[in-house]
Amino acid sequence: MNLYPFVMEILQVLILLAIGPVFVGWVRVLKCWAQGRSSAGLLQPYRDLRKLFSKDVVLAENASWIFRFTPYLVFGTAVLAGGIIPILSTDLPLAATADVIVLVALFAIARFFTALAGMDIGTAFGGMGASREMTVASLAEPAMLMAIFTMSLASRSTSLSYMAQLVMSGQSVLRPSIVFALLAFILITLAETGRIPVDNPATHLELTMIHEAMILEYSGRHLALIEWASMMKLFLFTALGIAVFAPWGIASSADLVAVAAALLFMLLKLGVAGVVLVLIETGLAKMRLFRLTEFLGSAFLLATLGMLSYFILE
Amino acid sequence: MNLAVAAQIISFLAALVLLSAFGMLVQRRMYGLIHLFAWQGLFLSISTAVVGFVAGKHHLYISSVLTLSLKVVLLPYILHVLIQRLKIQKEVETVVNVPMTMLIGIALVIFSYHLTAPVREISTLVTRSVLAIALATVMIGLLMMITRRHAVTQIIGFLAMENGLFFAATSATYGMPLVVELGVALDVLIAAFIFGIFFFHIHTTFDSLDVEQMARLKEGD
Amino acid sequence: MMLLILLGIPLFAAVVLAFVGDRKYAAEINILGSALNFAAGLGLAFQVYLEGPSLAAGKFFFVDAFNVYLAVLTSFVSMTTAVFSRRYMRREREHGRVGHMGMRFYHAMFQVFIFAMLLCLLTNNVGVLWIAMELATLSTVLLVSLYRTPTAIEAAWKYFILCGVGIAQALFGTVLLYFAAEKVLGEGGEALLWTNLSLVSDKLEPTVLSLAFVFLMVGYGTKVGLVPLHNWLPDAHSEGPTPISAVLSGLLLNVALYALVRCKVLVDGSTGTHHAGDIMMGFGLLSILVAAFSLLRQKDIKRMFSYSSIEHMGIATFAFGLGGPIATFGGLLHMLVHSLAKSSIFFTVGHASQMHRTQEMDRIKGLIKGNPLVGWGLMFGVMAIVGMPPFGVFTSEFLILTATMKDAPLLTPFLLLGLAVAFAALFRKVQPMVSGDVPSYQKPMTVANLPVLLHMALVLIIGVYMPHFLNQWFHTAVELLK
Amino acid sequence: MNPGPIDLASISVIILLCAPLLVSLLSRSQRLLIYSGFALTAAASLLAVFAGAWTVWSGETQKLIMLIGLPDLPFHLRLDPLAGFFLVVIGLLSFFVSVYSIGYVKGFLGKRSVTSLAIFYCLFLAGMYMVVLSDDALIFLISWEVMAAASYFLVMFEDERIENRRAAFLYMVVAHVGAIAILLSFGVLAGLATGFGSFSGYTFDAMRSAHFPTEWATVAFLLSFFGFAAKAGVVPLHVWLPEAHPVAPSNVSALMSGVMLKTAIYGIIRVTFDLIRVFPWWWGAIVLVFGLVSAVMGVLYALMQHDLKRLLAYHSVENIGIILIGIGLAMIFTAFKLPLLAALALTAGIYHTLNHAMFKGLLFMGAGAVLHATHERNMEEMGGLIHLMPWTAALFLIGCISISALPPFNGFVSEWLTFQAFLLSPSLPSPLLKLLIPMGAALLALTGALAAACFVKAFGVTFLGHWRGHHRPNVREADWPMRIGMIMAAAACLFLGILPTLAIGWMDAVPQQLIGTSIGTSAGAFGWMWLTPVAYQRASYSGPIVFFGILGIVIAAYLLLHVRPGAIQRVPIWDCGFEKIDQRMQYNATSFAMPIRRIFGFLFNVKERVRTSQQTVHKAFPKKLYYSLHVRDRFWGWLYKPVIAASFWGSRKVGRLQQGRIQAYLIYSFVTIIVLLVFLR
Repeated sequence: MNLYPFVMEILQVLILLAIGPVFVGWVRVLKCWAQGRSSAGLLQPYRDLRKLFSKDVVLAENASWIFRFTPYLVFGTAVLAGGIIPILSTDLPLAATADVIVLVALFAIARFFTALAGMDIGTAFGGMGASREMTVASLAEPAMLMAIFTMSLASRSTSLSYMAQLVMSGQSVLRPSIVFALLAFILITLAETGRIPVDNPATHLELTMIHEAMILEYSGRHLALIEWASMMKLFLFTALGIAVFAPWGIASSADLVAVAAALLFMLLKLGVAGVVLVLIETGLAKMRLFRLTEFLGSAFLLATLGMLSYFILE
Repeated sequence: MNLAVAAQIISFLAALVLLSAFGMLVQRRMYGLIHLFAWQGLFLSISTAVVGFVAGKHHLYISSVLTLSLKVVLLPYILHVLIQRLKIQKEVETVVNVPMTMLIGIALVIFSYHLTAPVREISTLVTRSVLAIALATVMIGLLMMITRRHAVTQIIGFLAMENGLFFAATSATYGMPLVVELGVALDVLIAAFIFGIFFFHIHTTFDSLDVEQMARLKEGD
Repeated sequence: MMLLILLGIPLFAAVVLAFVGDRKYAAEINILGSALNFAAGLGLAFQVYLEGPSLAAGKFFFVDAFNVYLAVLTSFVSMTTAVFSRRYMRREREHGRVGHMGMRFYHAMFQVFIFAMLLCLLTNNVGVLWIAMELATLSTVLLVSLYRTPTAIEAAWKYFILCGVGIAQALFGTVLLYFAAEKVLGEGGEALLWTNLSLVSDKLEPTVLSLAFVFLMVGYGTKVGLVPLHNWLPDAHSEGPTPISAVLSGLLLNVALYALVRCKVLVDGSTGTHHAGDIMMGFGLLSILVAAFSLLRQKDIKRMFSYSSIEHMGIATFAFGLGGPIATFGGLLHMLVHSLAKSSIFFTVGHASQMHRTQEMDRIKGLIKGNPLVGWGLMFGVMAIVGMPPFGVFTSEFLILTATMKDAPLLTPFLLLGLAVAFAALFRKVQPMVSGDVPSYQKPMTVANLPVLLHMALVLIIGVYMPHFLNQWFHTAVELLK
Repeated sequence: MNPGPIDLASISVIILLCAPLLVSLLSRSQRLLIYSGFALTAAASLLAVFAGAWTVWSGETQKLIMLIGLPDLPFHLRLDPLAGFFLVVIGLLSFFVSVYSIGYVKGFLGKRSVTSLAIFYCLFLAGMYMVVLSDDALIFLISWEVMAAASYFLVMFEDERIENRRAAFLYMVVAHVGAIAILLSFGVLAGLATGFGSFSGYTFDAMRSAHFPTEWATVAFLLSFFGFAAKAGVVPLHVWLPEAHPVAPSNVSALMSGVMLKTAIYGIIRVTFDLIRVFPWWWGAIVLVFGLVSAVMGVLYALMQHDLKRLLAYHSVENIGIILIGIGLAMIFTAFKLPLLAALALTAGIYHTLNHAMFKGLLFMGAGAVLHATHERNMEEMGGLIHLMPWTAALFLIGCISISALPPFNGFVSEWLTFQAFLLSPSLPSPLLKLLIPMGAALLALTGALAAACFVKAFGVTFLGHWRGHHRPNVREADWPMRIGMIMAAAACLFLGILPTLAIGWMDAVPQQLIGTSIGTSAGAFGWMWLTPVAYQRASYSGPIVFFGILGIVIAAYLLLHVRPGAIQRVPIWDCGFEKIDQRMQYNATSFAMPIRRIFGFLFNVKERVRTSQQTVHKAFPKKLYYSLHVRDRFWGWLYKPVIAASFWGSRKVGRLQQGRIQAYLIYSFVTIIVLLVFLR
């Protein structure tokens, strides 16, 4: 048997672990530039993580096993997802493990446990964060599914690698349905990864934070794992978008040149994605919680429009 | 005598029966009612006898005698005694809206005539036209029970209905089988005793025989 | 022969009880008489089962598949009622609601009533049928007013007058029937014999018979308690002593319906149309609906169950009106199971109201805890009567409803409405009575549990396993009533 | 003759029917009664499971005609794969619950006699088995109503409480009305099968072999769907369900929610796919729409509850909706002659039926354990139970994950299959459906996400945080029988989630029987590890890898991070410098659901009142604030109230007839005669 796919698999996971923090660093750097501040450099996230890992854990009195189990689970789902999404190559042994829907569900279980952990310690903050997080998620889900549905219409499949291959094989050039789906996907990504305007990862202001409120009581390696996982999550969603909407360059054949090219392409695309993200984040302001219905509603609308235009125009 | 005469006699008696029925419908005083009732019974028994004679049905004589003894003698007597006992001979009952009642009665006569027309078509008996009268008598008896509010009058109305029925039984169809007529008579007799008992119960419980008071049992709101 | 014994026993018992009816052992005599009567009934049934229909006393009495099961049913229920009334009436007497004369009268009249009903069922002569029916009325009138309370007397009076008037109409109908019959069969007793009439029914004059049927319908319909001729029924059934209510609801209504159905067969045979059936269906449906909605606001327990009797008579009438093998089968079955279930309900109701010294449903509580037999008996009785499986009432309603769905689908919504409302109404009232804790004023008492158990067992068995001979009778009856 | 599955099944039914006798004999010694009675039901259930599994495995059909019943219509029994499958569903959960009951029912000892509970429990199980076994209209309805009546008495068990009586009554009425509707629909079918010349038309065989004109078939379908929907608690007929299920003893509510509702699903499948067989596509559309509405409304109302068992009951409404979605899609695909897709959708539906039975049973058992320990159903008074009852907490959590459709547990697989069925809808010929059905998919996604939110709330408020109540009862962990019951259910959830390929391959016979094709071959094409419903290129899922992958990574990470022993110090929670923080300040069920209540408020009947106490120094600083919130089910006001009012109005009107004056009565009969005579002329 040829080891190539397994090598690829491991390579992907390593890239995920490695580049996740860098990507976040890249976004921060861009942001600093955009806001005219001087940045801490691309590798600052690494330093943060190292600091956290070396610290001791301080645990609330009545934190149960759920509170301690959650960080590992969140981390685990992120890593597993990294093994499934075609980042470098579409020819992965684990690719068949999950299609898009399962992938979404993987992130959902991570969210589920994070919310439970938020309620575990019994502060008002944790509950508040959990409640808001689940609300946002429940609003994002339908839009997410419509986007997936539209894509699977074009590429008669929900299996990621096949979607990617179909788009790459080029018979789907610029289609209105895919454009709409892409827009919807971007909005949803903002919501899922807790970026402005839905949530602000940088704030610890009581009334605005969502994700941060849940993990407020975490410290030490637990916090490190969660932070790392969320960095990977941002990376993964970007990679997901790339794999579905702009997979050009992802290697499908087994030769190192292609893989190297794929790596290059990926970095390029990530850079662009970071720019887009920063443009959005600097352009918009954090929304009130109850305006999110409009935000995610419009995401749903876009996805539906994509679906309709597929049936009507194509 | 020949059939024609007999038919005339019977029709005449029928007319008298009907007349007495109407009389009862508007009669206010107790005694008057009872007498009218007795008269009706008398006409009934005579006509029965005539029919029996004409048709040569001898068991009709028996039923005629039965009628005479029951409807003319016994029942009026019982009623009489009851009225004496209950000391209500003086009572005069108000009959609401006599002309209206009369009109309804006449309408009933017409109706029953119209109703029994087909029967008259197919019947071959001399007495066939009597059926309408009988039915009318029954209906008028019922009407009387509806319009009156005194227990005794209701009973008399009831008995008048029975008369109508009997009339139908004897005249319209030369008499039912004897056993049936005997049975009917027996039932009437028992009924007589029962309402006799009832009058006392009602009178003792409600100290009057006005059935209007007996409206306790209803679906209250 | 058996038949004459069956008729003779109650008469004899009546005569005896008329003299000793107030003694201590009167109740036992009553039970004995009814038991013998039931034995005779079984004998008759056996005879019919072996030899098929037969005549007796010349052609005066006859027994066929239709009336034999009703006769047996009548003798059976009268026996169980006698057993029940032993304790019940003793208790009533202790409460001083009835005196010596009352007891004598009660026992004698009870037997006379049984006799009248059996005569109704077994006579071959349509005229005598009428007489017996009147006799049955008269014999119960004074039983209804046994307690001498104003309401009792009022109820009895209404019963007397309304049924008298109704039955008078029936007589007129009978006269017309005879009028038509004598054309074909010649004069005399022969012309009123059912066995002869049924043979020549197609030769009878249709116009006369359809006229006659109107009067028979109104007449016997009054006794069946069909809306709008029903008004006497709730009063009479709720004011009399409970054993009488049981036999009135359980048996008399059946007998009246029996008479009606017999007449309907003749009329159908002669007219060849379905008019009679339509009329019966109309009455039945009206009765179901009115009774169901009346059930909803009852306060008096016995009154409520008498309304439910109206409803069920409506169902049976509707079934016979609908015709067809399945519906008729259902109708026959319904008469049987309803009378069993309803009488057992009245037994439990009697005990319940004696335990609480009231018929007000709001004051009756905690029966299951207070007296399991009465409580569960009432509960299951009601479940049976509202047509819950596995009780027999369900089977009959099942057959009737499905048949309706086939033959008159447009009527099913009304049936559905009626049954649903009746169900809700009964459960709404019964549930609080059986459940909950025992109220302070509830007096424990020894109850006659044999009748209830016997009836419920029978209803249950018929529901899941109908014996073969019964099935056979029903089928012959269905053939008869075509 | 060697005994076949159907003999085993009927034996288990007979055992259950005879058990009440034994129970009533033992009513003297209650403890013995509990052990023997529930052991007996457990044994009978196992027998039924075995029979059902055997039938589905072999895929063959057996019939049995009993000696009882009407002489012309003896009871027909039939055990085909469909019946076998539901037999397994019912039997499996009732086995778990019977074991659980041994522990749970002991809680009543000394308080009240449990004889009636045991008796009706047996009858209830017997009724459910007979429903799926019966093969003619009469026995079907008899067992249907026996089931209803038995469960009615079980709901009534603690009958001194007024709400029990009210709920039981409501339940009974709805159930019975539904039963009459089903009866009528059988009437239509039987009448069309063979006229009413004979009784043979009532057998299902006659109906199968008959051909029905569309309009009559539609009448039959609508009637039966109404009846079954009333039983399954489909919106808007669902109102009785959240009343009745919570007040019953918890082992019974587990059975009612877990499997009794499924008998209605069975009925729908049986009538449409097996008896009528040929139907237009819009029947499926009806089922689909009702399913969607039930799913969304069910979960939204569930979010508003703070009574744990009520919440679970509303989730039954939701899950029944999801099952109906699958069935509706299957009907649409069948009508459009797309058997493969129909098989997929149907498999999704029945697989969710099985899964829901497992996790809803588990959840109700957990709720029962909590109730048993705290005597409290209101979540606002709970919290922190995970420390006191770790077993129950862990097992309940598994139930929560499963019902929230999260991998790798079973709820996810069936919802995923349903999604796949949705995603295949573009292959339908009708353009309108192409456009509309995806919306349904979106609604399903919404449902799933809301369910997750709801169970974060349920688990978080009940088991996590601090105890919220004022007085803290001495809570003890559930005893072993209860735990074993729950553990088995949880194991089933995990198995069905990780190895769906085996389960689907097993239940293949059902779509094979009903539709003629099955997805077993394609679904298991790549071995037990990969579930590929239609084709490998289309979509795939591997439960084992997800489960063991996550597990492996978690363990690995844990070990890596613990090579260097890091001290963990426990400290009080951070109170933002505000010393007087107490457990009443935690988020509770109401506050958790607040954002969603705001967003979907228009769907509820919300009464929210804030009152400040009178003696306030300044209206800006009141001493006390009183907050009251009532969320009522709109359908009570929309559907039930009007019906009740109308019937009482009717009865008032009818009451006028009986107005007491004898003259009036005489007039009635007088008029009747006149009218009849006129009518006759």
